[in-house]
Amino acid sequence: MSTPVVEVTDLHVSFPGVAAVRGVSLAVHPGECVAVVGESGSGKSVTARSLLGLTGEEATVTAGRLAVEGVDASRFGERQWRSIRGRTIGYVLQDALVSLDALRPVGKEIAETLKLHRAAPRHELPGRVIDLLTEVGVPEPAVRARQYPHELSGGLRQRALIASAIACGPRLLIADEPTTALDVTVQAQILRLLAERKRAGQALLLISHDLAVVAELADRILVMKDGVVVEDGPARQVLGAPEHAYTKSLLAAIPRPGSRTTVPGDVVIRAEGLVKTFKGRTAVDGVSFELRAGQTLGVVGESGSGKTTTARLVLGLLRPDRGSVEIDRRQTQVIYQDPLSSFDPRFSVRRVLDEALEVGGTPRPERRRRAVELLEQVGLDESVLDRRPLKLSGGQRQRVAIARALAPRPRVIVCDEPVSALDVSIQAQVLDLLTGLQAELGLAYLFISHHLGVVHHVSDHVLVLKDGRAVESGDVHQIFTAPADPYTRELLAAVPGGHYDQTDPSRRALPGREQHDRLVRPQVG
Amino acid sequence: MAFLALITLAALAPSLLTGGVTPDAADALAALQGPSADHLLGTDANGRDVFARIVYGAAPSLLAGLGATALAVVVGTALGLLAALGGRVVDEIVTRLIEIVLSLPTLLLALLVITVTGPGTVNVIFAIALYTAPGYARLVRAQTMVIRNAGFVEAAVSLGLGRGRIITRHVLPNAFEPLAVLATIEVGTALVAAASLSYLGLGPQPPAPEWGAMLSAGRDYFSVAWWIAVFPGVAITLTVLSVTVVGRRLQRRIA
Amino acid sequence: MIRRILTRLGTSVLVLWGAVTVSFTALHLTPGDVVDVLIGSSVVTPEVRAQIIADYGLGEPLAVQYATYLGRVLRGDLGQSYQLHEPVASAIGAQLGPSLQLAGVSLLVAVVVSTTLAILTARRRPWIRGLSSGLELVGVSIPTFWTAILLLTIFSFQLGWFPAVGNDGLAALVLPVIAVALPITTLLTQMMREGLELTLEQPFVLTARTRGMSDLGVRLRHALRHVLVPTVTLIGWLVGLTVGAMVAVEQIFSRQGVGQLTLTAVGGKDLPVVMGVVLLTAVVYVVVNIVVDLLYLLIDPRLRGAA
Amino acid sequence: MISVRRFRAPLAALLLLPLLAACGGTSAPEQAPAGPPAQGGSLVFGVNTEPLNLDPHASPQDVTGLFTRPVLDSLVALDDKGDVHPWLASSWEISDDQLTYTFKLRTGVKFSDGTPFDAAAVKTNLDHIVDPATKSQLAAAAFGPYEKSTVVDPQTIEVTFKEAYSPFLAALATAYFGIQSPKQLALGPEALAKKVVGTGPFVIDAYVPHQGITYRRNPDYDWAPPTAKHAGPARLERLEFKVIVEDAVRLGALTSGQIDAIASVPPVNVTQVEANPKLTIIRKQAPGGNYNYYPNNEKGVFADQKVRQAFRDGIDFATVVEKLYFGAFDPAFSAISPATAGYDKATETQWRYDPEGAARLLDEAGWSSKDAEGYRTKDGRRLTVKWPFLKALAREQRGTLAEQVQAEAKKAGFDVQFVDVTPADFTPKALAGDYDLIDFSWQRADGDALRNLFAISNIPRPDFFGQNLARWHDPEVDGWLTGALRTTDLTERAALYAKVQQKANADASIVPVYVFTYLLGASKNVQDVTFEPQAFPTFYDAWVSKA
Repeated sequence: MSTPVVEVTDLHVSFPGVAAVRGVSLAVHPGECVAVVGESGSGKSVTARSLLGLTGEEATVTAGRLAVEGVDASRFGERQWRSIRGRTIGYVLQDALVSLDALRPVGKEIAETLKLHRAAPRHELPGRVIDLLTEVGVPEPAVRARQYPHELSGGLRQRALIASAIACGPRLLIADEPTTALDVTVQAQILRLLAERKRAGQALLLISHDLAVVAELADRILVMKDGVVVEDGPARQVLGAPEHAYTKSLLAAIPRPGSRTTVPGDVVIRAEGLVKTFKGRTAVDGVSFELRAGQTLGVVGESGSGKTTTARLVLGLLRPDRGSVEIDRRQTQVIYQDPLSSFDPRFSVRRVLDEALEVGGTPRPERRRRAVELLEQVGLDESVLDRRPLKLSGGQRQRVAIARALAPRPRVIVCDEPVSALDVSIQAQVLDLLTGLQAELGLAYLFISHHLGVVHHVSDHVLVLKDGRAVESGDVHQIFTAPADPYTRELLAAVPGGHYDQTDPSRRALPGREQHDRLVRPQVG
Repeated sequence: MAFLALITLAALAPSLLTGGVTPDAADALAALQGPSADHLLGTDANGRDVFARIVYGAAPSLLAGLGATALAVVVGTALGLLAALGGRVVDEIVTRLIEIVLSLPTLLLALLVITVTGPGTVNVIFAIALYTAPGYARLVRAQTMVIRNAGFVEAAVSLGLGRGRIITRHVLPNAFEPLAVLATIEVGTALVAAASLSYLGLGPQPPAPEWGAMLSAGRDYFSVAWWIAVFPGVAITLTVLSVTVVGRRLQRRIA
Repeated sequence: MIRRILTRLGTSVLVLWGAVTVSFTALHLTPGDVVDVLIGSSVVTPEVRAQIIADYGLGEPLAVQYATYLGRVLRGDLGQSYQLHEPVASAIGAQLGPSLQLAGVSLLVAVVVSTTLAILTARRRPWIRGLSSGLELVGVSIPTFWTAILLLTIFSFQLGWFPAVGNDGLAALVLPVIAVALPITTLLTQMMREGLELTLEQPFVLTARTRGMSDLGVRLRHALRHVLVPTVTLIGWLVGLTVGAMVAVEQIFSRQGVGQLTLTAVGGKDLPVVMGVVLLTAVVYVVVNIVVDLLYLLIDPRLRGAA
Repeated sequence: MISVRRFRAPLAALLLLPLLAACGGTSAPEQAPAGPPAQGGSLVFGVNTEPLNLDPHASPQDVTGLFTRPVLDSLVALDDKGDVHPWLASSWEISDDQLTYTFKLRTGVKFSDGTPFDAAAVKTNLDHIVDPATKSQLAAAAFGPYEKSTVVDPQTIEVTFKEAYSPFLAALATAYFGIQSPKQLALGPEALAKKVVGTGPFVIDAYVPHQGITYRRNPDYDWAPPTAKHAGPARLERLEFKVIVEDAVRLGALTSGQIDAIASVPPVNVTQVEANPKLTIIRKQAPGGNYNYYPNNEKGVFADQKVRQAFRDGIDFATVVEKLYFGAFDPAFSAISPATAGYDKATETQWRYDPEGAARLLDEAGWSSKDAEGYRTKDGRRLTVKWPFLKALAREQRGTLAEQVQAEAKKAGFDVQFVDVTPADFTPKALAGDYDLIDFSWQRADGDALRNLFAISNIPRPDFFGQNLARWHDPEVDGWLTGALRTTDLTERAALYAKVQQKANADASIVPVYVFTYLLGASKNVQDVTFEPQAFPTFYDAWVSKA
């Protein structure tokens, strides 16, 4: 067997007060793709950074063996590490908008790697940059090289970031959440690009929170939780026959089409021919839909498709240029993607709920009792009452947001990307909570998301938006199994971890939820 | 912190600290004596006890810093809110007004104010407030505009809260927090500014034991009686230092 | 873009006009007849008194004086000093050079020193940061006139390294520059360090490190530029503060300069000179702000789109 | 004089009108012999203030005299004793009716710009002073009832007055009547404000506002007055005045050897300078009005003579002055200083510190009860003295002195309150008589200074700023003062001035405080710095020994 590009055994990384990584071992061979999967705080990124000696001054790193191309790196000084970084190991971070220096043209960023390692004479740099951009599939490379990150689309930016990482032809490319901030179709493109690199013999270390993303690419998968590798094995085995309960729960948490049986009530929202233009750009262009009590209408689309503008029009936060919305706004509440920013930072949970109850007309003496009741409804303990949202976990915050939305006893809740910011397991819990509440209280949801799986899981009807227009709408199963519009087909094809097969939903690369029991229950507190 | 407590005590009940020595007991026979058991920090050219004067000077000195800052905060907040919430025209007028005041150098502005109103503590407060207020106004305006678009304000709107309640319950308190931090830090700056005005002969009138005036008067005696100027200087520096440290802590707690 | 520039110029003119009007009004609200202040306690013959009133148009109603003044300013004539026996423009012109030199060198020194300090201390061990921020606080809390006297006592009178007074040569510039630059440096250092610390947490910094760049390299090549926008804003604001500090420094070091001129003019109610200085500083303010705006565009390409 | 340190405004004018008189100032510089005078070299003199206008014909500032004296000669010279000597005028005659002065001019004199000095030049100068366009704020007023001057021949000029005006020759000796080149005068006020050209021993090299002035020697100079210690060109090659406003800095520049001499050593530092083996203090008592407090005789609490006297006698001014100024300044006993012609030594025993007497006087005046704070009251009103004090302009630690006096006055039962004033709003208050007490000093080398201080016509009124700020309205005193103007007999004048001084003390119309003494700090290498009678230093004889 060939020498691994990197090899580490029994890696421990600790920061003052926290043991971030405990006893991780991994090796990446040329042409191999190893994926490390885990939720936030699992230690996967720290593991990746320790392979570059970039854990920071405060970290204490120990390892049984730490070797780069067979050379012991455990005693490397800063100077030796620098010669490894970018030349032997390239590193790609998520979200190129912030991972590329916003104040420099992308061409300079790419050339920087070459310059630092003196990999090319100065006069050859512009040519090499263009070659690299071409290699990662950037059209018009000469033009793009002179542009700034904010002038490029998300996909091109991510390609440029990859180009800067592979500029010196590193033996190993570490990709840390390379597609997380991207739209699903772009994500598919980037994954294809990485697959090409792998076919070209590049060793890949893929870091992700999303099993689905790594499913196609990885030869070997490590699942991490709380700094420990809980499962390690060939991809097929980890995905097909997971041994550890946590791996199973991760797989189970991947949203699957639900088998919904809801009874449509009267119409609670009727939008007709909505048009909204911002400074000459049409954000929403003739969107019409209807939502009935007790049902969920999913609105899907990529960024810039007009999802959020539609929601704001429905809520009356914006006035439509044309068209109309019939809705009883007193009976409508909202849940946002980022619950934290939707809370006044000075307010405790009690005051947040108190205010909502006040709006709903609950008399002062009853509010405390109602607040505790609401918290119970969303699976929280009354001990959170006096805490500030800042001190709560992401899942708890979204539960508080749901409790707040429930306080005035609404009939409709507009959910704007309510689970996008959450880890997969938490995401599943919140979705379950929402569907449970719907059944219990007969709520109607206008559910906005870019995530097709999530929408498929919770919706009765779907509205697919592209560039402000509704390209397709109708029954959820109808659309997900037999999409009529090419764009809808493209979207579905781009979903990682397997294709939505138009004919046979059972032929998926990943096991569906039917095969696994739900292991995760809503947590309390 | 302990120093702040001491200063507060000095400002509120100076006689407790000096044991009955008064700040204006001039005694030409005891002039310019160095620090000793009788006069802890020495005496000035009039034979007055420097320690007593520093202690009694705490109130007027702090008054200048606090008063100017308070006035500036009030005026600045009012203007900032007016600009942010009063509509385009009002915003434009207030913004220009702020720019006009900012376009005059601080000291010239103070000179103008004091030429118009005459020297004295109250006028110094007024002068310093005038040139610090635009800073607060800008901050409040910017802050209010940010908060107006913050998620929690939108959440409050969708919740169905009225405009007035949103402003008083959400916008104002949140806009005020960074302002409070800036203000604490600026108290020190105002103190230093008051001292500088005293140096130019525009500060409080004798025999008021104001630190800036003492520092300024003491420089004439620096080579023969360093204590007259050094101790008020130390008092100013320590006060500014402790006020700023408190401000910084406040800032960290909020951030 | 052109529209933007025009609006900008329009509001600038508005600011200038406002500054002139505000100070004109303020100065005329001052108690005391201008002619009395001009004559002061001198004993003058009635003919001389009449001559002074006629020469400076002091007999006219205030509105007429204001209109006359505005009219002259529009023609580029700042008028004649009451006291200095020369046109305001030449009086200010003669003092402008040394002041600009002091202000310019001080700002430059402040920027260089604070940049260096910020780069060296940002995200370093707590005691380094503590020491630096402690010194900065002391720097902020010492009045400039006091710094100036201390500097003189130590470096000129005791050690004899630098001359105490005057405008001649580089040596005479050292102490005044330190006195003026000290408060600016401390403010700038604090702000730049905070900015750098925020920037150094950004992902692109990590990215640059993964390419093999050194820590110092990242600070210099990447992070520094990101701190420039707030720094430039602060410098624009500091210009006003610098002018203030310079009044005391020019006096103590007996330097030529606009600060001295202003002090004399305000005290002697030499209105044309005061108005001239007001106009000058307002112009400086406007110009600095326009330069700051342009610098924003130069520094941050993201802002160019908004233009 | 309401003097100026920082705001060098006209308000700060120092009036000096020396007149020929018997006894002159006091101490001449006491210096150790330092061998024969050296030729060449340079001297740097640090001054505390600077002129706004270099033209002495127009400017009211004493410092203008200091700055132009090296360049300008006068027609006559006044010596330390008050005698008048020839200078640019070789002789003169006064007509019997005292209305016409005929001057014979010296020959062979040239202005430094090459213009010859003649009677026409003198006429141009005298007419320039009284021309309203000059806006003279001092010299014209000091010219009195000047009528005209007539060129008799190139070396003879005749000056005519409308009425007798005996202070003329002394005024003519001052730098304010310095003779300037007609060519330079023709350039107009703006040019004159920056450069004056005369016949003096030095020529202005460069004048930089806020910085100072440099002079170079005039090699052709050969017409020094007999009052000088030598003849021919000045000994110094180069002379420089550096403006250093800040006291501590000026002193530091001297002690660290960066400059050779400084004006106005702060009294507190006098001992320190004297203790320095390399330095010395050169003293010169200033003539004219002492630094006095002027109670408002016209209205308010001080309209009552008993209250004025109680204020004067109830405060130990002599001790306070002695302590605060470390003996650098003498306590004053008369309105004018001992260095003034016509000073009456008898005033020194005329009054003394007498707290019991003061208390008795206040009882008699009806201020017999005391309030809780110990202040005297009358009909429930407190004995309050309002004192507009120009802190911004106070020099010589007068602020400190005032604070001390405030504290002492409290012991005597007076509530002295300082009124915040700026230079700008001081004037209207002074003109309107809106004060109880005002302080100033007034330098002038002659007993005629008393006329400035006490003549009824010099009581300030809305359109006239006179020096009679005590607002002492006494026709008898006015009579004595006018009498003194009409006679040139020194003994007779001295007798009249003595009457004025004694009556002022008896009436307690003013409160003498201290005698201003010029304190010049210098390196011991600096030799032969002399003083003009009005107590500012001259450098024609000066030289620097190489120690």
